[in-house]
Amino acid sequence: MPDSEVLHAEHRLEYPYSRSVGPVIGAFLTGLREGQLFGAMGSDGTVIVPPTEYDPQTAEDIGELVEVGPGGVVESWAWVPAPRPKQPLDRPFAWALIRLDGAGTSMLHVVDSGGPDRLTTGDRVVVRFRPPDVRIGSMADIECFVPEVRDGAEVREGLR
Amino acid sequence: MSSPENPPSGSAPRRRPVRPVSIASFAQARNVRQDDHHNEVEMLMPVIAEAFGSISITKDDVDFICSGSTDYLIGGPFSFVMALDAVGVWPPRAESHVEMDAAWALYEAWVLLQEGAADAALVYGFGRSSLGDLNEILALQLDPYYLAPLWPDPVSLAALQARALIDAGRATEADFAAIAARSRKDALSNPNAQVAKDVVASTLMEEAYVVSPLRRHALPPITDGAAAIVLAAGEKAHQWSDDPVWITGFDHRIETHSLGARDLTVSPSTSTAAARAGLFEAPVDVAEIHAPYAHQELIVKEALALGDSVVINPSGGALAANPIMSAGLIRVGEAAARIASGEAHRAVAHATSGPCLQQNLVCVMEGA
Amino acid sequence: MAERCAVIGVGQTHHKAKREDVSIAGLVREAAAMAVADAELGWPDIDAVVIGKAPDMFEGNMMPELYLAPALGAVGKPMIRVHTAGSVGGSTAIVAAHLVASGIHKRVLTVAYEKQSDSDAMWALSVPQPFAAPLLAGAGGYFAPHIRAYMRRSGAPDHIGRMVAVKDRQNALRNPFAHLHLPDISMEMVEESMMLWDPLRYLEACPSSDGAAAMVLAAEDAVSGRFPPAWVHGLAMRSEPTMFAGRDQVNPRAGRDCSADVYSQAGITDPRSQLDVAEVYVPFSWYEPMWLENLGFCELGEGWKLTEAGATAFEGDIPWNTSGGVLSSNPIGASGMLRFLEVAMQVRGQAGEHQVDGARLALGQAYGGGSQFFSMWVVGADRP
Amino acid sequence: MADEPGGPSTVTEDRGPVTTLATPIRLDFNFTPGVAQSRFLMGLADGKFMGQRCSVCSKVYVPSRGSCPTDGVPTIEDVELANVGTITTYCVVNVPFAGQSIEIPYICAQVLLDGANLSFMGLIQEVPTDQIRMGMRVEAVWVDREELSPSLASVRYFRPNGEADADYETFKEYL
Repeated sequence: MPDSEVLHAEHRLEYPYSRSVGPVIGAFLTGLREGQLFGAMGSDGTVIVPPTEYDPQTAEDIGELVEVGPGGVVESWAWVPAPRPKQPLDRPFAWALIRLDGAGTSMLHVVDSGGPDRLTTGDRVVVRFRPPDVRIGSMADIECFVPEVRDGAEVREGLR
Repeated sequence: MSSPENPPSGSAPRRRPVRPVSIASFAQARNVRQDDHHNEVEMLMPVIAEAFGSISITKDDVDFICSGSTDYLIGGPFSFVMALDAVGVWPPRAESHVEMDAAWALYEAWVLLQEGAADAALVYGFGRSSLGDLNEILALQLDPYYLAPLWPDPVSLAALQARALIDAGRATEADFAAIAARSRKDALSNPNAQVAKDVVASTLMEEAYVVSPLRRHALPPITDGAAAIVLAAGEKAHQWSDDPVWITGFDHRIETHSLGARDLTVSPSTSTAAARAGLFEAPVDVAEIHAPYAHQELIVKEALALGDSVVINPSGGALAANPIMSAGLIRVGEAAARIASGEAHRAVAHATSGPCLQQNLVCVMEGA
Repeated sequence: MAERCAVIGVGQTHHKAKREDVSIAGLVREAAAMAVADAELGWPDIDAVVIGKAPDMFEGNMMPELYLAPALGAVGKPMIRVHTAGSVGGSTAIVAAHLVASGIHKRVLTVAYEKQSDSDAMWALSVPQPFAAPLLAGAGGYFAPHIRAYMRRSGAPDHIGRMVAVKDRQNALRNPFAHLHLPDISMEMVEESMMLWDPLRYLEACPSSDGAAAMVLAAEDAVSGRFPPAWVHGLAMRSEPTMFAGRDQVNPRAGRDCSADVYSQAGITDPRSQLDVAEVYVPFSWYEPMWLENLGFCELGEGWKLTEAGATAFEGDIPWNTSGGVLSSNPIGASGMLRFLEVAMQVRGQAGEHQVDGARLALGQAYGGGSQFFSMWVVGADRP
Repeated sequence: MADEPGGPSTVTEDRGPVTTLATPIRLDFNFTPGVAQSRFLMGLADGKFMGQRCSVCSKVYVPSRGSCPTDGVPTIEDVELANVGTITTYCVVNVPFAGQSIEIPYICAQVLLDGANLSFMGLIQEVPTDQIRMGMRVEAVWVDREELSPSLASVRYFRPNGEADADYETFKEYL
């Protein structure tokens, strides 16, 4: 049967999910809103960032929260030349796994380095929060991470 | 060749199947970028008909049915319910469904046949990845609090894994291109493949990055497709084939979710599943690896301890066609087909789910 | 060939319209941790995890087993995600039981849940698809015409549905985990509640709940736990198409075939006299008399008479849904597993205030889709 | 908030801990109902009900989704069906819900078109809700010719056509 005899239509699936987050995720998100980064102690003392509710390997309850960052090390990264509309930045950026100072695991977020030639695994980066008045307690409260040292000068982005 | 004397870490006690189960038949749709002509039922019907017809049986000859699919490809709930109309489950049948790649549906059916709760099973998987934006859809597989709200696309996550592999000195971008070139070339002899071409790696290396360090060739195509396998135990296996392809080991394992809590350059869950499935007890001739991204083939190959003499992905693998929800099942079918044709005596198939090889399945098969 | 399989641990959440205190992982963990503790085990003792829930769109989390693996102690283990519509809680337990019965694993954790307050369940079920008929009836509107067909066929009087609505809510008062606790429930209260889908009133329909259920299943040589095991005497699943010519939606053949299979395995020839208690998926009051007939507890057309005579009441000869049932708690994906779990609690003697004295053999049933997917098991205090 | 002072810890007061997270999800799809349903829908655009007959069991499905649900084979023979049918069962909708476009209360019925072997749900109008009956004979009322489209919206509703009720025995197997 020729294609013209089959109908097509646009279909939009849209829900405004509102999630209760529980105490652990809630504490981390509250920290983001206040411009702080927290991790949690896992079974073997590893600090997990962002804090999962249960140890990622042993499933045991996680321990107390500890503050980490605001700087960290890029463990891996992937350069995005053409960001997608829903992604954190509208200019080319890097997704990165960042091990924050004091953390034993790395966290996924984006790095705004200006170009793929200005980022290398092992680079130090520092968090850049959105302005306090627009932070609501979500991962998007972090605008991005930026290289800690650029053009020889320390960039003080870790301010809350 | 695998190295039974030196299995990878994570090996667990082997469990031998108690009841022989065979891959009695395998069929798949021609994999295409977009089938905008048929609904799921219309896509599945000829595939199921071929799976039955090739061994001259009907739906009345199977006593269990299991499928794998996801509602998110079509954008509506209960897509598997309508798909059941492609089988004709009347009179009523014992039937189940996993919201996973149909390789796991095959596992569920195999469990029932092992137990003796069923003697023959139809397993199928289907999905049209072309309907929506797969890069957004698959982001919904991620932690809904910390990850999904950032909408990381699967290509970017795979690129993080590829970079880690390069940084560890275990691969180069040229290795990815070589794998893609081999896949495209092998796919020329696979009539169901979507991406097939006689091309050399150096040409592929001229492509631009989609997300560095991954170029276009290191990514899977977007594929609409479906596949079906008939499993048979005991007498039926012999009735339906002169030389049954037996499943000699079957296992699957999952890893933790947080990418930052995993070593992305290794696949311990694959190794554990392989050990449990008895892979390391003897060499294999062929491996069908479900590696949607070129670099993942290297990680899985190492986890399966495959030597250089093992033929990997003679079908072209997931780089040649990646129909979500049946690509894993197709690996089992393709590996079984190599045994049935006499090209291989012992083969291994692998399927994966989740970001960066989070969950992995291993099925070992042998000829008579 | 099959190995014996038993329930050695059970757990469930406090079901509520909105569990605002927990994440999705927190919700499933609450039930799973209780089940593992009830079995007197730790996470490392579990060999595999089987999880089930209804559509992923309820929570907007695709293939949630990936995210939930660490919360359920599944890392390094096999994990399977089942989805068979409303029957999924039962089907999930059945898949887990097969993992034990086949001899593949010794101890399997099975979990089912729904956190539908993250979205709006009724809304998520009625995503308008292009070219589809305009939304006419809503969720209950699918079932109300079949209820009317049952009333026409059986000649059942109007008050039967109200009796079930009252009975199950009274039972729920004995169950601390139930979502609805309505101490003043009465026939008048049901009759005065809003008519939603005539003939179905508001209090004759199930609530929408957040909740989770979990069980640990074990092989005979791995039995442990605070209570004696509930042995699986039979289990079965049956499916039939959603719509076909001559389909009987009041008394679906898939349900009849499924019960015949499970009874045959369990050696049951007269379910009403042999079974001590049953937990049956009754989301709308009238489904009790309909399923009484479908499950062979009586002759066709007689189901409503059992209800009317009080046979299914707490003090009756064959109590149905002493937990309060789906009419009192409905975390969709978990609702089927709760039926399976509640009968295990009964034969283990751990059901507390809703314990039926001397319960030794019990039926759990779940159904889903357009009354087309069925899953059932029979569990007993005695080793089969 | 322009005059909010900068620096650390400026917004700790007046806001309790974060307990919920809004994560809106919007996805767009290109949907196709497939070959068989397209034929049914294009029939609606033409003001008629097009069904399909199974070559194995001879049952007529409307709408067909491409297969016979009991035989699992493609339905390929088109059958034009009558504009009239029988109400097999029904309910009266008294509850408002999202997406609803009709004023409550109204009747929702399973309509078995003459010549078809499967009923489908339709809106019934031009009859008071307390006078609806199982077995009532009804006819489709279509939108104006120029408003016909490949959608069930082309059928405004069904209404009693004045014929005597169908005998229960004639439709009881479709309940």
